[in-house]
Amino acid sequence: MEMKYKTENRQLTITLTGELDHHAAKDLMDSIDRCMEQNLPTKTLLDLGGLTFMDSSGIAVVLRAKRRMEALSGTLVVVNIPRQASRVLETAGLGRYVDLV
Amino acid sequence: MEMKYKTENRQLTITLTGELDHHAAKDLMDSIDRCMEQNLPTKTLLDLGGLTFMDSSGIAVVLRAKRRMEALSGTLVVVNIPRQASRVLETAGLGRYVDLV
Amino acid sequence: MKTKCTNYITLEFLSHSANEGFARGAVACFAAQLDPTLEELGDIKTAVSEAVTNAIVHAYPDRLGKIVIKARILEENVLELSVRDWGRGIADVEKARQPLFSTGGEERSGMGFTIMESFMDRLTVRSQEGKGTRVTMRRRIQPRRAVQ
Amino acid sequence: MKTKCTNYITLEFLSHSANEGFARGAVACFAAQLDPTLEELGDIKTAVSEAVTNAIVHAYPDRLGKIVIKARILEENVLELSVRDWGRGIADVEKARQPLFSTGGEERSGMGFTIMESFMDRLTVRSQEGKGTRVTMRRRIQPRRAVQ
Ligand SMILES: Nc1ncnc2c1ncn2[C@@H]1O[C@H](COP(=O)(O)OP(=O)(O)O)[C@@H](O)[C@H]1O
Ligand SMILES: Nc1ncnc2c1ncn2[C@@H]1O[C@H](COP(=O)(O)OP(=O)(O)O)[C@@H](O)[C@H]1O
Repeated sequence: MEMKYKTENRQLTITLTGELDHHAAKDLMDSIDRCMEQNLPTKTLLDLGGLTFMDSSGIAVVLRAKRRMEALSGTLVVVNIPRQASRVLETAGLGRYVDLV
Repeated sequence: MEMKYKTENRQLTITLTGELDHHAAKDLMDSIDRCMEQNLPTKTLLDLGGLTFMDSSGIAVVLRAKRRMEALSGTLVVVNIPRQASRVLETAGLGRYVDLV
Repeated sequence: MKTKCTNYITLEFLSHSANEGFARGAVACFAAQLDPTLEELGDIKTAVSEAVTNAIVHAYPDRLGKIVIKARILEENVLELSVRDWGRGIADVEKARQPLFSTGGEERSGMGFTIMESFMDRLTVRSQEGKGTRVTMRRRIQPRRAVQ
Repeated sequence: MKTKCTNYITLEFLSHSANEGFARGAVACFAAQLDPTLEELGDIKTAVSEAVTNAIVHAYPDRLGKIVIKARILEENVLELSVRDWGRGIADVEKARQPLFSTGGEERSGMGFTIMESFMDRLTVRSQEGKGTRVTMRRRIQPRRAVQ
């Protein structure tokens, strides 16, 4: 699991690569929190294009990122969702709560 | 394990893809035998470029192909050897008996 | 129903979270014998990951414990998986299987069983408080014509 | 020498040749925790494949038998593997370990033990005729700095 980010005009883009499971999720949540606190974005793009695997631990990561952005009065959009991760997010009906592109 | 071949002017090119282990070797040896009998090549190129794994079972496959070509008074050249397969062939000192390119 | 088993494996490991990747990867290596599509393999890995994570997080919340996975290939291209622990157990299995139900913290979504259920053809959960849990899943792999 | 084990797994399976791919794949999924290079991982998969093939071909030449692999992570990034069978056993281990020695047919090269020895740091073979064989191998994975 690797996380990279870039920021431009208070838009934060977070890119994830590797396998997102429970083992990876806790550190990842902390990293995303810190990254948002430092950059205070008004919009965050969470780019899942590099994920080779994601289980329901990813749902918790997305929901937490969404809540953090709401606390900053900003928005979260999840982009480039690979097929396997998208099946997990769809089964959870996450599209009702979060912008999945 | 998948095997493909093409033939041009009695030069036979055999291309292997996948994992070459003991489980795959027996069928593969039979397929190579049949292919040589049908095409009676004077030269065979054994292309290992598509192998994602090979163990010592591959040594037996190469040596057998070499003997079959000798029986046809032809030659065998092994080409496009991936790094892992090449470590196996080198450890066996196969370069002394077979043309490895 | 009696079903003939043509091949099986057993995996045993400790409830280190680092072993989640091992468990789903090892099962995928075994399931490869059934020549699954990438999507079928992804479904199986996801279901294994959910069941193993539950054993790590919920069965053994404050200690390391043993987890055993058995995978069998049954007739008609069916893969059967069981994931077993000797941990805390589940008081009310029916309630635990509801979507969104979770006793975990903010890190859990409560969607584990729901995902296992919808990614596999069949899910059975047997559990006894204080004794442990066994989750059994089946998935039929669509037979494909060999390409060659 | 006592060595602390930080994590372990056990794999049990039948001597179907189709399980060769499972065995090396599963061990590779476990070894991934040590963050090996592709080359180190290739060496480990090759050694496992040789030991497992020997159990399938030589230990149980005319029946299916049980094979058990134990993998442990020891201190200082060392992976220890043991591959065990309850098959025919080896009468003269020293002779069997010589390069090119083989009791197999044209399909075997007699290079199995030589490859295990040169791809791993250490190889031990314990065997008893009629009782079975245990091959134990160690390989230290070069520690790497995390990239991130
Ligand atoms: N192996 C287990 N041992 C003990 N309790 C479990 C086990 N698996 C599941 N549970 C219980 O069932 C609940 C629902 O599980 P699940 O649907 O996977 O969601 P989550 O893991 O996200 O909480 C868990 O919160 C836990 O209380
Ligand atoms: N697990 C085993 N059980 C019984 N005999 C074995 C076992 N492993 C190796 N042997 C014996 O040792 C010989 C040498 O093994 P190896 O170097 O791997 O070469 P190969 O497998 O190609 O014959 C084998 O031919 C066999 O006689």
